[in-house]
Amino acid sequence: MTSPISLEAMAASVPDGALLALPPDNSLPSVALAKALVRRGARGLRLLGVPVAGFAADMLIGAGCVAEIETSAVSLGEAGFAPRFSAAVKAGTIRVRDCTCPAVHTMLQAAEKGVPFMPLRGLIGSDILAHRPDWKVVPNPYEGTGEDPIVLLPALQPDVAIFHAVMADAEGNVWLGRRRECATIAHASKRALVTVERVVPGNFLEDERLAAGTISATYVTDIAIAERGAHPVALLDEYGFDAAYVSDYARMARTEAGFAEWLAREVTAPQAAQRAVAAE
Amino acid sequence: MTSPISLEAMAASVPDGALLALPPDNSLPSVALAKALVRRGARGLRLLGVPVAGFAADMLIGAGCVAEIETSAVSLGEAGFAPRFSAAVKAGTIRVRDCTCPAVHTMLQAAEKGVPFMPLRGLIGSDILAHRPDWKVVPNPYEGTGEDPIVLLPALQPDVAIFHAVMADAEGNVWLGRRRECATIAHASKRALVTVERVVPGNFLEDERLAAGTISATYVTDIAIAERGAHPVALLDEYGFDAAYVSDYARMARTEAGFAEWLAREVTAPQAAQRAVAAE
Amino acid sequence: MSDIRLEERLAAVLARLILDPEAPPARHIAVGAASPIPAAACWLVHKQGHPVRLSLLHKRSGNPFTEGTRELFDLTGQGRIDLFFLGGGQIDGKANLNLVGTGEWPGRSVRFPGSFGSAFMYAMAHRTILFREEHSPRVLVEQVDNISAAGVNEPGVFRRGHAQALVTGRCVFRFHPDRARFSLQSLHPGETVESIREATGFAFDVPETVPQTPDPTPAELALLRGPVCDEMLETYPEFCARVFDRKAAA
Amino acid sequence: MSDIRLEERLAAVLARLILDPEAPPARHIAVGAASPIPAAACWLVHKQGHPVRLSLLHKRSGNPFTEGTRELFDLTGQGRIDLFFLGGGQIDGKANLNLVGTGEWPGRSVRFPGSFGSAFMYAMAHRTILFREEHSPRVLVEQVDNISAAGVNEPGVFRRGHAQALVTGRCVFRFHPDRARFSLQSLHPGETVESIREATGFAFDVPETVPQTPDPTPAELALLRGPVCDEMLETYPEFCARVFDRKAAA
Repeated sequence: MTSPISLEAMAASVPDGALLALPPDNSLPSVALAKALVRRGARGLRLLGVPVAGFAADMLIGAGCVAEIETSAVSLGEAGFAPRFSAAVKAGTIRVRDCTCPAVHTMLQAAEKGVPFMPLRGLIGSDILAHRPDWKVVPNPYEGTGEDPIVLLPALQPDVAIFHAVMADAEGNVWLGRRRECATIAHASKRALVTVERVVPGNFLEDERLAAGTISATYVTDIAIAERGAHPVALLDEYGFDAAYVSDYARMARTEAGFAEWLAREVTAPQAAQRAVAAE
Repeated sequence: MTSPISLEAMAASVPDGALLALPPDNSLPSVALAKALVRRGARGLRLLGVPVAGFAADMLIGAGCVAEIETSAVSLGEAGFAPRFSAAVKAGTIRVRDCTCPAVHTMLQAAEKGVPFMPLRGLIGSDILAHRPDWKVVPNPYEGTGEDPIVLLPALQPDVAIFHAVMADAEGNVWLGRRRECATIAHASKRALVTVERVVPGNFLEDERLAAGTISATYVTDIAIAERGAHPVALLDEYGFDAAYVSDYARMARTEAGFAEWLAREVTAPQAAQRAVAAE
Repeated sequence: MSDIRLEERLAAVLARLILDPEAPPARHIAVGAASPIPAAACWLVHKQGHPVRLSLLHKRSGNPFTEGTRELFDLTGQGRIDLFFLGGGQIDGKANLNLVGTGEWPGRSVRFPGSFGSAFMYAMAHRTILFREEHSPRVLVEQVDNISAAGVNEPGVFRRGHAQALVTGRCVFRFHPDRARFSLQSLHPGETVESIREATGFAFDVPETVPQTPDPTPAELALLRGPVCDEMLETYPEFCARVFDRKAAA
Repeated sequence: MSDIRLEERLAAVLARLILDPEAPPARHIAVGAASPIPAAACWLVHKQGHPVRLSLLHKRSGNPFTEGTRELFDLTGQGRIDLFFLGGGQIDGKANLNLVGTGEWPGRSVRFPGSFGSAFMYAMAHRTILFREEHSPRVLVEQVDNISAAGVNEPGVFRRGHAQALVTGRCVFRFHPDRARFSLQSLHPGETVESIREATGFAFDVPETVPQTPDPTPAELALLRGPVCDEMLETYPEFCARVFDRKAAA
């Protein structure tokens, strides 16, 4: 049904200024597409970390692609703070809309259901709430008048969902197993761009063993093949986390110059994409 | 972790008057446990069809186990109207809380998230809404004052989720593939009683191919082995729908006497459980 | 072509309504389990080469949903379902549907199975084609006893779509949500405006000339009896046997 | 036993707090990815034979969640998470946590990674143990610059639990939500009430006698160094190498 397109064509289809939803580093981010966005010189992107952001987001921020990020955290995990994100916050060159993990999920679930808002417990007393004029505290309508304040969150519909899956089938369905936040992201977003390790024949939805971990082609706008497309992040049982690669990034990206050098070597140099694939 | 218990012990653990959530006839109902509930003489049960009810519900109603049903429909599918349900409505011996499919899902999702309510579009203008004092119409707080009426539905937490899965593992996880309404039911309910075709060694959550279709033991209170436990309903690719069995039921259950005869033969007679298993 | 079966005619009529250029495009259609004629219409559109995604509910193999039945309603809430089919134990002149039952709530005279998702789908799908083969004053009533799903809403109520048409075994009505009334669009063979009036419990508008519902073309019939039937054999074996004289391989 | 490492002592302290009979029972504990000492405490409780379910976030194989990361928060919303661990770049005397950053919002002086789920988990888990190894006036402050998650709420705000205790590299504080204050519960070896006062930016209550934090027992140490380490090797290889001198098989 859907024929795969090239990674560079996929990056070209993401307009400047788009709101991109990205899964976290433990849940199948498409680092390959993030690198392609850097290469195409994307500008003014708004990132949504679902619910947190990691390696790909820090790289996009460092490369000047990002105007705003909405997330519950930006972190390189064991490799520490996200250096280009921290520098951008300090310099005031990025708008940060701080969120909290279940609020990201809730806003996407509201979009997934097509309702304008959903409530969430907790949050009251937090400055995160105080800095979100789009979050409203209302009395719970199921309690007596004016009692039991509860937070309402608006539906959030990203322009583009971006993630990496293990495989696509001949119908354009993609399989990624238990990482179902990617399904919610795809359902909630206007478009979903999915990179995969490989395309296989058949239809995952005809296979009871694979169907539950499949995202239907209904939600998938385009597929591109990107072998090791999550690298340096782990991909299920396919390949592990490349801690050395991320540590090297964290070290070099501490300075603007070091980041520029890293970017030239790993992303923008002519053979960078291929080298990154062979890097582990 | 969880050792399987007997089907009769499982039925005994369901108290009279409990609110039971049941999946529909296309989504792994535990007909075996419903029959065991008839045998134990359960009374005053409140059924929730998620989102519709079928063969098992009609049988429980006919056997006098049910005081109330909340559902979007009760139907035997191709075999027509549900005869004991229709008779009970006409006789006024059952309370019906009519619902609409997405409202059932929404009320369970609210319980799943631990929020007191969730909104849902549509419904306005329907007499279903008019007969649900627990559903509230409020102005959308994200529009101007008093504009855009929208329905709020309260969270609904069943006492017991009951369904049939393909298999359980050594940790008490159960696998049922894409029928994820059963996961929502289990998450939202206080207890989950699951019948399975078989128990297998290992841990489904360690297997990327099975994990997505697994319901974690966290939510599973007890497991009982019931071979062909969905019969006459189909079970994924394990066995098909027994249309002849349901047609026979539909025909006999048209009358009180015919239903009593059917019940004696198929459920309450000493060897009925075994015969039902071999019936197809 | 006296050998055209009514089911074939109705499927062809529905297919043309699906493709109506004045209606919003039908890129994704959902069809309920007990709806073989609408399903045949959708497959006919598909086999004619139109790019349409079909989500056939209750299809055992290849069920398109991985979130359980919730997913259909979520898709519709998102605006991704362009067209849905609904029927009704009663349908009235304002396109209100009664799937609950007749008499006192909740259907103390004749209880129908229930409303299913109608109260949501009717408002949230981009359009709905109403289909009920039985065309009698019992079904098509002045006012339904109980409203499962409302044909129109007050101004200010969010609603994405309405009934496009009502197709019965006797005729096609077009629905006009602006005035909440049906008008007669075409008559199946053997019917007249008068015979329709007699069989219909609600008032409706009649244009100056009412054409006859066209026969299915030979190409449509060939598709219905061949590739459409092939697709439907698994899900609707009895329908295929009755209408197309075809049986599934054992 | 001079060969007790601080990490081992802290794990044993946390394990005893988990099992505190005055606290609600800990049947299901969730532990974040960057928390090897709390994870060791949970495994210690488990290996002591207490029936506790551990959901270790970011564990690569055997990840317990099939709904993505949403499931942890849903579980907690349902009231199924009995105990959670939180830290903070700053923690103040009212148990407010700052995981966002210091200086002007959103952390223009020092930006921390972010609040993660703290603003929700802190209110919705049945109890929270605060853990921060660094005990200095920089971390334990009079008032946090930014509140990621509030230690207490106004009356009438739904909240399921609060901080039970704050464990640092120097001492254990008990938290009293009724008066929104910490009290000193025990001192790690080498610390005095005065040394704690100097290292702490917030005021706290001091009972008449403050006991020393007990050493881990030989049985606890044996479990930590053996079966607990075995369980942690995959997820926390560097921690196991450093604390237990153990490396994962290649």
